[in-house]
Amino acid sequence: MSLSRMLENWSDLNKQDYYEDEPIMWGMSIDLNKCTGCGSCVTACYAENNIPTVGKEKCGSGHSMHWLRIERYWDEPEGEADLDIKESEYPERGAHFAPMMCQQCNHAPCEPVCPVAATYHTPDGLNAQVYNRCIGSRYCGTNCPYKVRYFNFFDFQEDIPHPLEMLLNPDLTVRSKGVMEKCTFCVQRLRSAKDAAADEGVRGHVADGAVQTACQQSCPTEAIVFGNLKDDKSKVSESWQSHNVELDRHEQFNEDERGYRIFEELNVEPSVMYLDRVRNTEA
Amino acid sequence: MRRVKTSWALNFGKLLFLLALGFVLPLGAWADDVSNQEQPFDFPHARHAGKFKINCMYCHSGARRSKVAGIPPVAKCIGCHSNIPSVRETPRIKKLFTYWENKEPIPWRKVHDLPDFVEFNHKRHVQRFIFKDGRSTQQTCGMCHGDVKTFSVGRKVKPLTMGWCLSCHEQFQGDSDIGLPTPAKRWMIPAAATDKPLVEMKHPQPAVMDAEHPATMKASEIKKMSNQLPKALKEKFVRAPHDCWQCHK
Amino acid sequence: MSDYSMKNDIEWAKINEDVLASLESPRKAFWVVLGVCFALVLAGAAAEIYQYNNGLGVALMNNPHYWQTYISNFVFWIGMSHSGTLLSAILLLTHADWRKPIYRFAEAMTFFSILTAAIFPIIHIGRVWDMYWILPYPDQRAIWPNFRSPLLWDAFAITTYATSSALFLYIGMIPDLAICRDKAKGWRKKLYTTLSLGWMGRATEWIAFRRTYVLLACFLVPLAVSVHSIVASDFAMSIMPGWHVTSFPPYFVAGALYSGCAAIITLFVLLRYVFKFEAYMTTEIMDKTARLTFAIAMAWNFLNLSEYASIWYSHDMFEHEMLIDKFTGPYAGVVWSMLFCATVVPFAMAFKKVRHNMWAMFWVSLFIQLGMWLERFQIVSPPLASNHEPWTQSVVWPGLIQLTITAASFGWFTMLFLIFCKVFPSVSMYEVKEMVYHRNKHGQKKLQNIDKIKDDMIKTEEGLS
Amino acid sequence: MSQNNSNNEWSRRAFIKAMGLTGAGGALVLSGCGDTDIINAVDIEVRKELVLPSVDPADFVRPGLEVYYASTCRQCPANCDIHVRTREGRALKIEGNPTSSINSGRLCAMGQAGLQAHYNPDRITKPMIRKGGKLVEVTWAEAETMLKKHLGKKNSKLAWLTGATSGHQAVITKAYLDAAGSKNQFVFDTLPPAVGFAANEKMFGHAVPKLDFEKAKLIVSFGADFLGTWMSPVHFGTQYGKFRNAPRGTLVQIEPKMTLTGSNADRWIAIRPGTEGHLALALASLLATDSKYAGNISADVAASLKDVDIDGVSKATDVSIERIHKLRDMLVSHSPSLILSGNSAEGFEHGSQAANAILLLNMMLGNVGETILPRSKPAFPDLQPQLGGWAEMKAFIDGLADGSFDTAVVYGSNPLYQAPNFMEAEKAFAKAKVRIAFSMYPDETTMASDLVLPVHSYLEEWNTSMPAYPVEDGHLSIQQPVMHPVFGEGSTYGYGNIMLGLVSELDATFKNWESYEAYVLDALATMKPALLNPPKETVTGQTPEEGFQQGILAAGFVTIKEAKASAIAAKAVAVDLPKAAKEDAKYAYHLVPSARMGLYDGRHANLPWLQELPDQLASVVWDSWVEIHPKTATKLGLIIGDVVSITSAAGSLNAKVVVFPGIHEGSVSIPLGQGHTEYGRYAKGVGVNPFKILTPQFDKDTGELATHATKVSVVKVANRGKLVTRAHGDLVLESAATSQKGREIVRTVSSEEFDRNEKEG
Repeated sequence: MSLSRMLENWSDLNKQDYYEDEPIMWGMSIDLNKCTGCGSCVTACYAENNIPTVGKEKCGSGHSMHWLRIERYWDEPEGEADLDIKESEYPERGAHFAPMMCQQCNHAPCEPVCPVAATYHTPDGLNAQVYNRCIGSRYCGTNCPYKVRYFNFFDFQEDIPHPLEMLLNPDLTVRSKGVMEKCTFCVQRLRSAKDAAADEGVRGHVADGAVQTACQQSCPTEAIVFGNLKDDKSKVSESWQSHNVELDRHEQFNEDERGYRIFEELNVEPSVMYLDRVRNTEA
Repeated sequence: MRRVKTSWALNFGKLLFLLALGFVLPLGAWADDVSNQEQPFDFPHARHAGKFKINCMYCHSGARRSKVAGIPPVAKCIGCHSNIPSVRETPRIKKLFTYWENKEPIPWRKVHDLPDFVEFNHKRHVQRFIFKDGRSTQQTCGMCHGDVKTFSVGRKVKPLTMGWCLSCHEQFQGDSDIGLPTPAKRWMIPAAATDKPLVEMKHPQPAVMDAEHPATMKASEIKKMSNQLPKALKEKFVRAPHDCWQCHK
Repeated sequence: MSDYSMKNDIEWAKINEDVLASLESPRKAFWVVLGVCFALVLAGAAAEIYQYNNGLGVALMNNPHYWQTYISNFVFWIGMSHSGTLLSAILLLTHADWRKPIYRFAEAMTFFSILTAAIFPIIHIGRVWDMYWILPYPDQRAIWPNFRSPLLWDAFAITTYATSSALFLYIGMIPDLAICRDKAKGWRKKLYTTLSLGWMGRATEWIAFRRTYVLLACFLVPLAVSVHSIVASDFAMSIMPGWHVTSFPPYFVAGALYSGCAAIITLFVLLRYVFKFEAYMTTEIMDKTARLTFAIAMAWNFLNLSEYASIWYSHDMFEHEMLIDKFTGPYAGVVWSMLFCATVVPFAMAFKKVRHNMWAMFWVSLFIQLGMWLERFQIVSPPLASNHEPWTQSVVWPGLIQLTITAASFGWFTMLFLIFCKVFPSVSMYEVKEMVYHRNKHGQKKLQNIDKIKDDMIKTEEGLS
Repeated sequence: MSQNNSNNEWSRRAFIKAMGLTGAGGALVLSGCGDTDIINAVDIEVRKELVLPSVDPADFVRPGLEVYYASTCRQCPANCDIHVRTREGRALKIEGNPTSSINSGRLCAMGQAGLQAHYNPDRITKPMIRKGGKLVEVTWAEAETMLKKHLGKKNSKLAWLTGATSGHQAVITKAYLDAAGSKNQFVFDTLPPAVGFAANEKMFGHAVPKLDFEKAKLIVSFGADFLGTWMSPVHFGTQYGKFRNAPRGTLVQIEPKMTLTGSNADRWIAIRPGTEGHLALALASLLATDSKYAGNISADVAASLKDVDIDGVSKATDVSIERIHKLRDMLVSHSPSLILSGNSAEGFEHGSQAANAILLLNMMLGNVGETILPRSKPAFPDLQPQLGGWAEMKAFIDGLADGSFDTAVVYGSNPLYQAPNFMEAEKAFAKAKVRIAFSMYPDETTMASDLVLPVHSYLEEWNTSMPAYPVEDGHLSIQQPVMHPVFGEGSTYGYGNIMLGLVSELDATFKNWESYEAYVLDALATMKPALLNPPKETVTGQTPEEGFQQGILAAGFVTIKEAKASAIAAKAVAVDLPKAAKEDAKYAYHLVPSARMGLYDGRHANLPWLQELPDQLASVVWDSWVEIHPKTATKLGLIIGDVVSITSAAGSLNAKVVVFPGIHEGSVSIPLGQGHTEYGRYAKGVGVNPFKILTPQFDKDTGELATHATKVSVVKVANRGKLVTRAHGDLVLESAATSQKGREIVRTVSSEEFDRNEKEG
């Protein structure tokens, strides 16, 4: 923004909801009743987003780059029904899987702290990460409560053995050392969907289902639903509505419903809703 | 005493000069190279686009369909040139046919080379300016590529820097434009004011199949098209995206 | 006016001699220490080059340990820089004239610690070559940095602070540089001639000098407080448990003064010993400094404990767990050593015997500095280790690269300081003379002479206005 | 890689853009190479980059626009239908084919990683011949001469081992062997449950009956890891998704080591390995007290169920009596249900009997015809999938060992890696006079061969195949090349093409086809009348043949018309289970070699994406490990990362411990897939191979190797080594890897509440 532009629109900069009029607000819903923790989404994400594999050594030193990881826990959170397994020495209710990727917070802690504004909020509700602007201060990473930002601690893609480099997706940048990266909700797909819609003459409206994220596309059980939260008819916003989850809340008051957002009490307004894992207590 | 003061001033001056030099020298290194690139052979844009008025998109057919305008496949050159015996024996055409016969691609050098983290979508710009606004092809392409019909070999004449891109994108983005359709005035209305076909067809034109080509599209149709848009979207219709992730991802 | 045990009969010429003696050709030991420091710097440079070429991963930082000793070193050195300002500016404004023999090296220390601190963001950052993007300047991209980011404030704060403390150091040194100029030969003559800006000691010059100096001091005091508050906001503005603490700015400022005072004590003892400045850096002054340090230590401890208390009574799940992990988790050793060094050890300064024993104070100050370094480390690392997301909680200790660069920063600082000591007078000659004058005033010696000068000054001032 | 589509052969090929998929693609730059350079530090740079235009591209191939090709995934025998996204002549992403009945647009991690199998840097690019004990690269001409010398003749002592095969690949292999006069065709694939197939065949008359998960209200799975590796994981995954919709089905998993499926069960029951059949029998006997259930099986079988000692079973299985009764009650109250028998129940000497006992439950509960559905008789039996098993592998090795075969040919299988030590496969293989490997990678078997022929990846060659678990009968998947061979024309060849060449040497009728492509397309064209809804011409001016061809290639599969399946004639078989095995003092622990979604049976160990995909439950990457129950670990004084020696009667190996709650106390588990001694940079020397220490025990009815019957001893040999658990580091706060620490990351509700909510919603 040029200086004159910025001065002209100074009031706009402080507007509460700068993107109120935008037609699109991407959101997701992940049904932990259906998620099996199989990991298709993880590999699909690697394939779609040019994520490097780093090898055993660097996995061990905590340098793996999986934008989407599946967390596996063995215990219930506090205050949950213990579902009748306390007496057993086995995890008889199975494991707890949580696919964890960037939650595209609407009050994102990562955004205000970036000194060069390499991460910012897009009009369609994403936390953008502009690689070529990033200087690698890693402030966003430390400030992310989900720890889903991944820093290129090495030049992982410097010499990919031929011909493995041929599978790199030309739609997005291959990141070099010193920049932060993270889940983008497959922004290259969103971009082309929006472009396709614009070609049809409808700017800003993408029909529900016209675009899928790579993880959603691969999920065998259809646990992941993705779409436009501002479109009342979209699957994802129906899911949010039916589970009484509202975006601008830090507490949902929906005791009977399954929908919740991880760490929403931090008031970061994540765009990803999770649905409770379900177990048959009778079994 | 006086001497001492001069010495200080001099030193300070030297320092300033060095600092300034430090800023200027790298700028020199970044300065744009607009010189001609060494190409396999010189393609005469002046003849094709200038003299024969061949539509840019006849050869660069990707421009309206894809992010990438594309260099025409060798087959496309041959398609015409096998029927133009008059120039068949010129050195350039001979070279062209050598490539064709060997089934080799022509190793053109890229002239408009954006950094790899920049994505410029030709299709959106072409759709917007040529098909929706009805500007002429050469004028539209020329916004970024210069007056190609006067060139022989293509060369880079616009800076193609981020600020340069933004100079347009800012002009047509903001909320301040909403309600006062300046861009619409500026870009749409002149085209829409006339109900004539928008492209003069003095010379035979290659057949462009697209129904919404300006040659076949009238102002009334453009108006009709824009009227079909929902109101909320119509206001944004003319908005240029102003979002880093539009071009960097 | 108290006496500070300083002899009343020090001749002004003797002061000049004593101080200028410190600028004379260094002894062998000087070269050895300088060599060691330089070797450390070289090792650090090698480590940095290795890290630059291979990526920050070689320093063993990872996800979630995006930040580690580079940031804690940065905070440490910035903190260190606060003492100089404190001694010079605050004590100047409060007319505590015992500062006079010790403020010069404290100010130098300030400046060099800022220089040291400023290196760390460069080492820390992923793409150094693009670091200038942090500064707002018009460019072809037509974009600005993010004014909401505390790191940007840091950039402003540090550059401002570095500039003004350098100015403060320099301006305060001008009369002394003139003295040096008059005595020096060879390249020193040229240097001092250039730097002393033609100082002749005229009354008008003194008036302008005093005004500038006090003005700068007024400017520096709030600046120093804001600089460390801004550094504190790097943490306090985040939402990490253990960082998101409202009391961080005063806590950081107190911590900064604390570690800075300790550093002053260390250098005090060393300079006094090496340059035989016993006549100027008296035990009385040490006593004052130690009392000040003790007071700051208590303030820091209070803020530290109140931070724990506010976390404990917040009933925030994340904060609680972080605090428990701090004291019982893998970094507990660091936290407990910090508490020992920075909370227990300073109580030694409650005893006069300790305060008056130079070498005891030396060791106490070293302990405090170690404690304060550990404090910076335990601010950065344990909260990252016990962050919100249990799946990513892990422990990382700084690797060889980080430790080498940390050591190099000490080498770098010492190197600069050593060179400073040999090039510039590390004790302010004219201010010490003033002290002597003040005391001599009671002894009624040379009084008239001085009064005459004073009259002249007043007259000239009137003439000017 | 240029987008040089100049090759005439190439441009003539009928590559058809998959219909129904759109999506604007785009390249950053014009270059046909795509542009994948590392991002640049300098803002404005002037690089003299080449732009290579196509010479004469197909009209749908445009720079910057993506083209999807329909093909078939060959990463496991499930053969999902895929769409491959290509741009500028490069395959970029594999996605599920949304119209497929198998995977309906979905694809698992292994399928996604097919790209890395295709672009693997360790692929063999030139034929190799053993000269002076070493494999040296030779020209194709030389290799062809040698190939013709050995295979261009009749030879009854020729033995041919392939991995799971089907479709025209199976047909042409068989055609060649028939022409060469050899009957020694063997098929070996590690994981398809051969014992279960045999039991199904015996009881239901179909080796792979159709299973209806959606209809089932309760699934009780005895070790069938249908979400991970069992038959068709993606299909069962889609089914599972629907099964979990309201009203929500209940899943009970009974197995010694928690599999991916087990981790999703409503109740996971740890059972002593080898006693699954006993538990099933106990349940059957409890059910048999009700004539409603006893009536579903023949009287003599029902009578044999009377004398089952529930107490004894409870002791033998380590499943409490209350639990057994509860299970019985659930089976009674949830109808229809579905009882599955999987690898960990079947991998014993009495495996077939255990499978029989488990399937008997289905019969008694009346699930047959409800959730277990019949198959039609295949119209083209030659195209049917051949999944093989350990018995065939053993026959192959035994034949080589005793000299009944002199020429060994291996394609798509890696016997030297998978064969346990006791089979002495290396020795037997070395005995053959000539060893020929058709192979993509330098795996163990390939590196022990005399002639190595580099073959195309499945993204480069023509083929047809049938899925191991067809959802609709007669599903024939078509595989087409989606790009030029990665290493250039003439570096690798399709297996089919080489086989066509070989068979036409011996059988002149095959000379009609100039290439395998022509053969496959011709075969499909002749099948047209036998197809359900064959595609018609879509574009004016097309001949019906062209339209048909375009149609089938765009669809990616065809469905063969088959006679309607008759009802299942289920036949109960009396179960004869041995008494529970007695304790063995020397080898006190059961070894569970567990397959996981990812490395599968070891064939995917050279794919970095899968190596780096953390194990779903243990979260280990790039390594092998031993899972030990916390109690057992305490008993043995082990903590995570300790190195233990696992010794069976057949061998020993060292691996690091992962203390893992989801395993029976008396068992230890080692994942399959690692421990390659060859197989390229990503696999070689990583981890250990549990196949090697399996002991010689075989299923009594089918002769399959009893993979789960090995008993081992566990001895600590070293303290904590470097084990990369969880993908992001091995330096873990004590409890962090397992506990949510009270934070609401995964919340759980009961299924009652779920059903109530869903109904309201």
